[in-house]
Order: sequence, then structure tokens, then C-alpha cells
Amino acid sequence: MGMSAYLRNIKDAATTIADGMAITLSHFVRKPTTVEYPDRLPDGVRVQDTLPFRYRGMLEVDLEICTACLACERACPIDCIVIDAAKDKAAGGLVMTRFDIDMAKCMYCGLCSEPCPTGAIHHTPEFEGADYSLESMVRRYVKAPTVAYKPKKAGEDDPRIAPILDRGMRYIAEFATPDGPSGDS
Amino acid sequence: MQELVDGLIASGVAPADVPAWVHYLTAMLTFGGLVVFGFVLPIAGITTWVERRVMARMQSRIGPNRTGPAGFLQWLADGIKNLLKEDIVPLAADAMLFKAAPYVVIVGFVLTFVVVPFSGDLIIADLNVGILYVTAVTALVVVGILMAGWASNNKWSLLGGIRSAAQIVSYEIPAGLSIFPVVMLTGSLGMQDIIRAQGAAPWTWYIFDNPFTLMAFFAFFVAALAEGNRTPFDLPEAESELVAGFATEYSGMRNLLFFMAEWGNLYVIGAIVSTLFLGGWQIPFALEGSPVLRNALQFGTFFTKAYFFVFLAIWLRWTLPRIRVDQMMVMCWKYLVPIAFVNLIGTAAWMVLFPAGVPLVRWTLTAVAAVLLVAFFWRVRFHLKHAGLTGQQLSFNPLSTTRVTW
Amino acid sequence: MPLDTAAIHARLRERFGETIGDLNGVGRDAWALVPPGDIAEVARFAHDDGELGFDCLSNLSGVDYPKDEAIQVVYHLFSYRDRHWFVLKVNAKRDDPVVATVSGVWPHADWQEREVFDLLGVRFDGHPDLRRILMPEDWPGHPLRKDFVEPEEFHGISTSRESLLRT
Amino acid sequence: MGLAGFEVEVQRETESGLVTEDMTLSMGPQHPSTHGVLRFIVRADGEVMKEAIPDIGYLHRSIEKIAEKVGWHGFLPYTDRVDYVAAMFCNHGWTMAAERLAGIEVPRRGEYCRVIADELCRIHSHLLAAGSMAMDIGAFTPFTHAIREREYLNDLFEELCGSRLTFHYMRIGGVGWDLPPGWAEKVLTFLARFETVVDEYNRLISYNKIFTERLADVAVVSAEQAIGYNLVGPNLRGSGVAYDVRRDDPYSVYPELDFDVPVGRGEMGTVGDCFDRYIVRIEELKQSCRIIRQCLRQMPDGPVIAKVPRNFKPPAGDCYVRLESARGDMGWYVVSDGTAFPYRCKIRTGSFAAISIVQAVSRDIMIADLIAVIASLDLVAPEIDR
Repeated sequence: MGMSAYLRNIKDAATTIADGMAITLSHFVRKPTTVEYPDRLPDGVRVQDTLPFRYRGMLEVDLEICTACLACERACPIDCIVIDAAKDKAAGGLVMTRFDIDMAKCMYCGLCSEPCPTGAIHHTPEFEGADYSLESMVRRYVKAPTVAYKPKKAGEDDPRIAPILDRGMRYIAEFATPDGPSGDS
Repeated sequence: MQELVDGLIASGVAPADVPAWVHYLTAMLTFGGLVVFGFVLPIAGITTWVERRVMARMQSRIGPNRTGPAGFLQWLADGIKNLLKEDIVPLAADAMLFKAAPYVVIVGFVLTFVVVPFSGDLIIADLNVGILYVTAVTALVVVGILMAGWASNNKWSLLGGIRSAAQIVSYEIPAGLSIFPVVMLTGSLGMQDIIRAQGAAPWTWYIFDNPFTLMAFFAFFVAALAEGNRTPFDLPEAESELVAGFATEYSGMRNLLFFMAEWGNLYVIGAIVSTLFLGGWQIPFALEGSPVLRNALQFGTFFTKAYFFVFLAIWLRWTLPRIRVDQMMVMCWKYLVPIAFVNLIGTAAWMVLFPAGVPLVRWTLTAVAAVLLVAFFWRVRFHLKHAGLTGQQLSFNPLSTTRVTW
Repeated sequence: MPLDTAAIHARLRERFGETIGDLNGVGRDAWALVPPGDIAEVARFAHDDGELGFDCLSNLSGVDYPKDEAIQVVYHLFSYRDRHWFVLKVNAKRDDPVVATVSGVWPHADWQEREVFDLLGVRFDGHPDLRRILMPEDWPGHPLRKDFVEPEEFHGISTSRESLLRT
Repeated sequence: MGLAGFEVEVQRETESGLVTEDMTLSMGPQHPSTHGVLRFIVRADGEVMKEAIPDIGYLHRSIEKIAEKVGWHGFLPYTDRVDYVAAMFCNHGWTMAAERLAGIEVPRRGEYCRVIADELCRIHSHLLAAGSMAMDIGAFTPFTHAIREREYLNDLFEELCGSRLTFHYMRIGGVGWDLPPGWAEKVLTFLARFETVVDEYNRLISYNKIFTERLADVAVVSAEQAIGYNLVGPNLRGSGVAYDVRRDDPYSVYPELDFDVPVGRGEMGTVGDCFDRYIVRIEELKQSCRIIRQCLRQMPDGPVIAKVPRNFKPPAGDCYVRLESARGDMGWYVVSDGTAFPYRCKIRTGSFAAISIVQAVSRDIMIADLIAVIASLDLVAPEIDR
């Protein structure tokens, strides 16, 4: 190693180290990018409320608009959805006795919500899924036998169901279709 | 210290019928205990908090913020947690050595405080071999680390211990050689003598005495970092290679002792560097009349200088990668040792040629340092501008927790 | 110079005659069958030949065809020099699958053959270090065979989790 | 697996007749620098390694077997898990294979969406590679800077497809969602800022003297060796072979895009050393930015997904598709027997090839260098084991 290479090594080391230190010092006066999750969030807004509409968090089922078509059960690649529904003339259509989702098994792929005709099964921005046992991760949506929803040709007029259906259809509209641009983009 | 006790005896505060050495011993033990428990341990702990907050901001994070105001009590919580943890001794370890190693390390580190000059009067013992004593007792640390690495009976720990031994033994040489120019200029090894030979103004410090002492300052700081196992020389613990190296098998309080020594050592490095090169506790006023105020100001000055180097070490650690073991040796033997010898001979020649020193050189060196410092801050400003940051994205409050928005 | 698959096939035929099977398929996926014992020689030629210059074995996979009583090993050859492709297939007997190794030709084949050995049980004759690569050393059977049945438990650890849904 | 099967030579005699023992170290499966669960059996003489023998399989999840059990659509979310650091490419590979078997043409806007997502994912993955490279060499701050930028990308992905890591964005025939309104502007804002961050990153770490000294001339892989071991992507280009599937065997809309293929130039030492492999990734970050800008400018309107039946049954046959993933040329050999389930799916990944070369290049280097080699090859354990 010649003398010039020797001195160049010292010079390179000194300048690059000084430049690196200038960068870290410049970060010292930049604001941090993290938030103090979960309890000290900016303006007190929960993280869930800042997530986009498409966010694939915990699954949620709006039983009011579920048609019991079983499309989600068929679409699920890991069989974590189970629906029991039977025709019941007296009740006037399909009656669901079971709609269970094993959230411990769910891989949040969204394949179930895609074929849903009403957007009844959809992902929510809720992601805080820690629990104490696997059993408690099983979500059982049918508490008592429920009559499946039947879409009305003229549109929904029940003020209780209309907003839920509206949200569901909005969720469905986000998915791309072969017919053309989806959503409002 | 001796004068202080003498004064107390003379004034009758301390009973005169007891032999004087009892008073000396009592005073030293009291002050020593005060220093260790009131200063050394808290400073090591608080430095961990400072390091974590500083590093967090350099990494666009917030850092510990839950325990106490701005997370300040985090160090205490960590200490208590470590105390309550199980002290695990691996079955295959050499139990006695394994248990003893942390004590050897901590003793080697705490003993250095005997000669740390906190202020003009506050020093446990102003030994006439002061700086030599420091280099001697810090060598105990390497014994402890090697013991820990060997006794753990873990191959990774052993590698860490060997690295540490090689590193500390090698870097003792440039560190020692870089002390000599200052010792030669002072003509004494005593810490207080070295400080008293300097003044309060930067151009009276040894760092700017001549070009060789300036180089010796850098060489000493680098070698001291290496002796303290700090990045870029943290090879003995190298998380990504040796998985904490010599400390892998330690848990609880014993692990804490290692880390206390490491962080406390930062302050020792700062204290010695400021003593040797930066005028120590020197203040511009004599303040003969009020020893308390004088000592307080001196203490503050010394602490600020020493803690700046703690900050510098932290800053370096969170900027630089780690060098490889062969490069560590190359750096020592091919770069630092020759440079240290040049400094030694250069200073000797300088003393022969200019026995009274050259004020012009002192002022020039001080001015050059000031210009470099300004250039550095200009570079910091350049980086901020290059990133396209506006005032809204900056915060000069080191404890700021507001999130940046784009 | 890049050759099309027909030319590559012709070149191989020229050297090995009827050992190389007919050209099947079109375009990129066109392939020819080679007997299991001759593949090493064919590979060596494809690698060394000045015109073919297949310096890279892009992929080596095994497929189980219980209906044909065969395990097929598929070699995707690629030439970085000439940027052309060819696919060779080898049908090994399913009850005793032995194929000559090509690991001496392309170092990449070493691990790929170990994987095929591990998952499909094809033994590569002449392979320097034919050990399981993904599965544990003592795993029973070869998982990618169509008739593989997963053991109920392995070293006392259950391999399945009870479904919580049908309770 | 113990040490059985590894023929480790333990005792050696030096020239002077002194008998010395090599140290056998087990590095991993739980080691901070093995990026997942990899294991190396290291035979070392002090700090100098004689050999590092990779031992893989700790993250084997039998994804190729799962492919045979779930349908063509149903396997798509599983491909996210093949290489979870760059899930978009695995999505792309599987959809490309299925489309080729069934002869489906993807709408042009769909292809553009795919390329944008791919390139964002490439940045995403290279950032992690560059960041963990710095961390393995001992600098922690650059890692967090890289992760910080990756976090902004995660936010973009989250808005695009609802997920931050396992995207499941593509579908057979196109993509699952069109770009959300206002998303393109957010991407452009990010890119404008991101390019300055890359400069800053280079100043902070890439050209730092300690860093370059650690990487230069370590584990040099020659071009012949790289091709023989089938190294792909940045690892291959680091050895000086200018081959990029996007340019040399184009798929999707890459022929319409203008970009450079960076190759290793031996800037700090020899061509094919760790630094070259590293710096190629850094330069690719900027190329990806260029591609995304062009895509956003050029992309046409229209549908983003073709009509594909839910009960998808491609005709019998086999195909081999390749695409340039973040870790390079990724090969998908897919066999269909005409049923609703794939007959066989073999995924040839870049990391699998890259780890097989470790044993060959790890002779007589330091233990610390092994970490640099692992990081420079950008080994991602799930992709190796699948």
C-alpha cells in the first residue's frame, strides 16, 4: 500500500463517517414517523378509523342482508366458513341455523367477499385480533334461526336494512369486474 | 480532598483527638460511596435512556415514552426488572468463573472513578500516577470479559471473549501512546495537574496545543471507543454475528452489570478525554471567595464536556456499521499505532523547538476546528434541504412526539 | 446464435438418434423425451456443444403420473449465451425410479435433484450427496406422490388440528 | 437433524506437526442474521471459516402440495406466502401460468396495474434487503430508514388491495381492484420523496468506508459460477451478467417501458463481490421508480380483469413461465390435467439457487463475512423452503 492510498483511506473514512453523522444529526431534528399506539394517537383517532375502505381486517357478516347462497363457503380455500341453511316453507324461504367463521384459521384473502351478491360478508378495518383461546376466535353469527334475505327488485325500502345493503353494495363495487372501470375511478 | 479534610479538622468540625488518617479514610469512603451510588450507577442508567431516545429520533422513532415523564424512568424500571429476573447459570458453565466475571468487569470500571476529577476539589484521590492508574485498572475489564466468554462454555461467547481480548490489548497501545504527548507537556501524570496546566479558553487546551496533540486527540478517542467495545468496534458482542457474544448466556442482574459497565464506561471515556485534551473543569472565573459556587460551576463544565463525548459515542454508534475483526487489527497496528508514534515524536520535537508553545498555532488550530464545525452544520442543513423538508416537518425539541406529515 | 426448438431437437437427434423422442408441443413449452439412463449424456452434450450451449439448467421438476406408472422429471434448459430454450422430459419407472444425475453438468442440479428425491423419491444415479433436503431425515414416504397419505402423527406430535367449526 | 450426514473433518495437522481442532458451530435456525429460519453448519478455525454447510427445510410449508388440493383461484392467496417479502411476484407468476394454460388475455389496464404493483413490490423487497444488509453489517439506523419508507409503501398497498404484506392483489385474468381514486397522485408524491431518500441512504451507508470495506472483494462469484448455479436477478447481475427477464424475455407490458438493467461493475473491488450484489439492488430502486412513473403516465382506461369462470378448468397441458421477481427470475412449472385442481405446481425460486452457492463461496472467509454473504444474496427463508 502506497502512502497516497494510505492517506486516501484515512480521508475517505473521515469524510464518509462525517457525512453519515451529518445525516443522522439531521434526522435528530426531524419529526418522528411513528405514533404512540394504541392509547396516545394523534387527535385521538383510532388507527382502525384511518384505514382505507378496502382494508382486509377481521371478517364481519351482516346477517340482515345475507342471502344464504353459500358462495363464500365454496370460495374459501381453507374451509373456515360453515353455513347451515334449509328451506322452510313456513318461515318463507331459507332459514340459517349456523354461520360460523373460524377467525383463527382465516388468512384474510378476501376470496369469500368477492362472490357475495350483497356484500353481507366483508372485511372490516378491525385488526386487533388477539384473544385467549382458539375457541374464542370462532365467530358464530347466527344466534337464533334466521330467515335469509331476499333481494327486492325495486330496491330496498326497509329503513333498517337499506343502509346496511347500501354499504354492502359499495363494498362489492370496489372489486374489479370484466365489464369496465369499477368504482368511480 | 486532603485540603478539604485538613480544613475541616482545623475549623474543628471534625474532632481533632481522632488520628487524621481516620478522617481521611472516612471522607474518602463517604465520597467514594456517594460517587458510586449517587453518580456512577444513575449516570450509567440514565445514559441508557438518553441513548434510546437519541437513537430513536435518529431513526424517526420516539423511543421509550411510557415509564415516567417522557419515559425517563425507563432505566429504573429496566434495572428493577433485571434484579427480579432469574439468575441462570448454564449447566455446562464453569459456575464460579461465570458468576465472578461480571464483578471483575464492574470493579474495573468503577475503580476508574477514583481519579476522575469532577471539579477542582472533588476527586476521590488525586493520585500522582492518575492517568496511568486509569489505563491499569481498565485492563481488568478485559479479564472479566474473557472470563465471561470462557466460563459460558458457549462457542459464540468464547469467540466474543477472544475478540474482546485481542481488541482491548491491541488498542491499549495507541491509547497509551496518545496519552504521552499530554503527559510530556504537563510533566505530570496526575489528573488535576493535567487540568491545571490548561485553561478555560479553547486555545489553551491541549487539543489545540500543536498539530500533533490534535491528532493524538482523535487517535485517543478512537482507541478509547475500541476499548469500550462501542460501535464501530462492538465486535465482542456483535448482535448480528455472535448474538451478544460474551454476554449471551447471562441473565438478570449479572447481565445488567455488564451493560452498566458499558454505558458507565462511556462517561469515563468522556471524562478522560476532556481531562486530557479539553481543559477538564477549567472555568474562566477564579471565584476564590465561594468554593461551593466554584466547585459547582467546575462540576457543571466538566460534566457537560464529558457528556458531550457520551453523546458523540451514541451518535457514532447509531451511524456506523461494524468493522471486521481483521480490519480492527489493521486499523490498530497499521493506522493508529504509527500515528500515535508520530504524535509522540512530533510533540517531543515541538517541545524542543518551541518550549513556550506557539500562540499563533493554537489560534489557527482553534479557528480551523471552528470552521470545520460550521461546515459540518452546513452539511446537516444541506441534508435537510435535500430531503425537501419544510419547517413543518422539523422539530428541534428532542422529546417531540408529533408525527411527521407529508 | 439463438436456435428455435425444432433446430435444437434436430441437433440433438443428429447426435443421439432415436434416443431423443419426438418433439411434442409448440413454442416455448415444446419438449422431447429422453430415456432415464441417457439423460446425463444428453445433458453433457447440450451443455458442451458449441451450437446448443445450454449453460444453465433453469428448472428441474418432478411430476408423479400414477396412471402411466411413471414419475416424470422435467428439465428446462436455457442458454444465457444464445437465449434459447429447450425442455427435456424423462419418464422413470414409478416403483423404482432411477434417473442418471446431471449434477456434474450444472451445479444447480445438485440441490434440485435432492429436492426431487426428497419429495418424489426419484433416485439420481451418481449424485454425490443424495439426502433429504426439505423434509426431516426420517419422514415417511415422499409427499408429492399422488398416493402419499400424511401420517397422523410424527414423533408423537399430531399433524392435524381439530376443526372448531363442526362442534 | 443433528450433525449426522455432514462429513465434518474435525482434527487437522498443521505444517509444523501441531494437531489443531476445527470448531463446529451451529448458526441458526434461530440466529438474527439468517433472515428467517435457516441453519448453517459452520466449520471454523477461530474466526476463519473452512466451510458453511446450509441446512434448509425449517420453513417448509408444502405449498406445492397445497396447490394440488385447493382450486386454481384458491391457491392464489397461498402464493402470497411463497415469498412473503415480495408476494406480488408470486401472485403474478401463478396468474401468468394459469392464463397461459387457459389462453386468457389480460386487459391492458390490468397489465399496467400489475406492473405498477410489481415494481412497488420490488422497491418494497429491495428496501428490506438493503436495510437488513446494513443491519447485518452492524448499522441499525439505515435499517429503520429503509423500513420507514417501506411503511409508506405498505400504506399504498393497503389502499390498493387492502393488505400490507400478503397482498392477494392479482386474480387469474387481471387484478382484483382497480387503482383507487387519488392513488396515483399519492404514488407520485411518494416516488418524488423516495428518490431523495435513496440518495441519502447511499450517503449514509452504501458508500460509507467501513461498509464498503466490509463488502468489497468478499465472496466473489464469477459469471460462469453464477450461471452454473443458476443465480438469478440482482445476484446474477452483480456478477456482471446483464440479463433481466423483464428486458430479455419480456412479459406483460414491459416491452413498452423504458428502463436500464444495472450490472455489477466492481466499483469497490472485484466484479461479483458482495458490494456489487448490494449496489445493483440500490440502483434497481431508481429504475423501478422510473417504470412506475411511465406506467402511470401511459396506462389506458378500461377493464382490469378478463372474464374468467369461477369454476376455472384450464385444458390439460403444462407450461413454464418466468418472471423477474425481486429475487430474480422466478420459474413456475404448472401442469394441468383439465380439472378444477392444478395437477402439479413447481416453483423455482431465486433464493433456492442462491443458498446452494453459499457452501462454494464460503471457503476461507471470516465468520462475519458469512453474514454479509447471506445478506448480499438476499436469502428469504420462506422462498427457499416453500
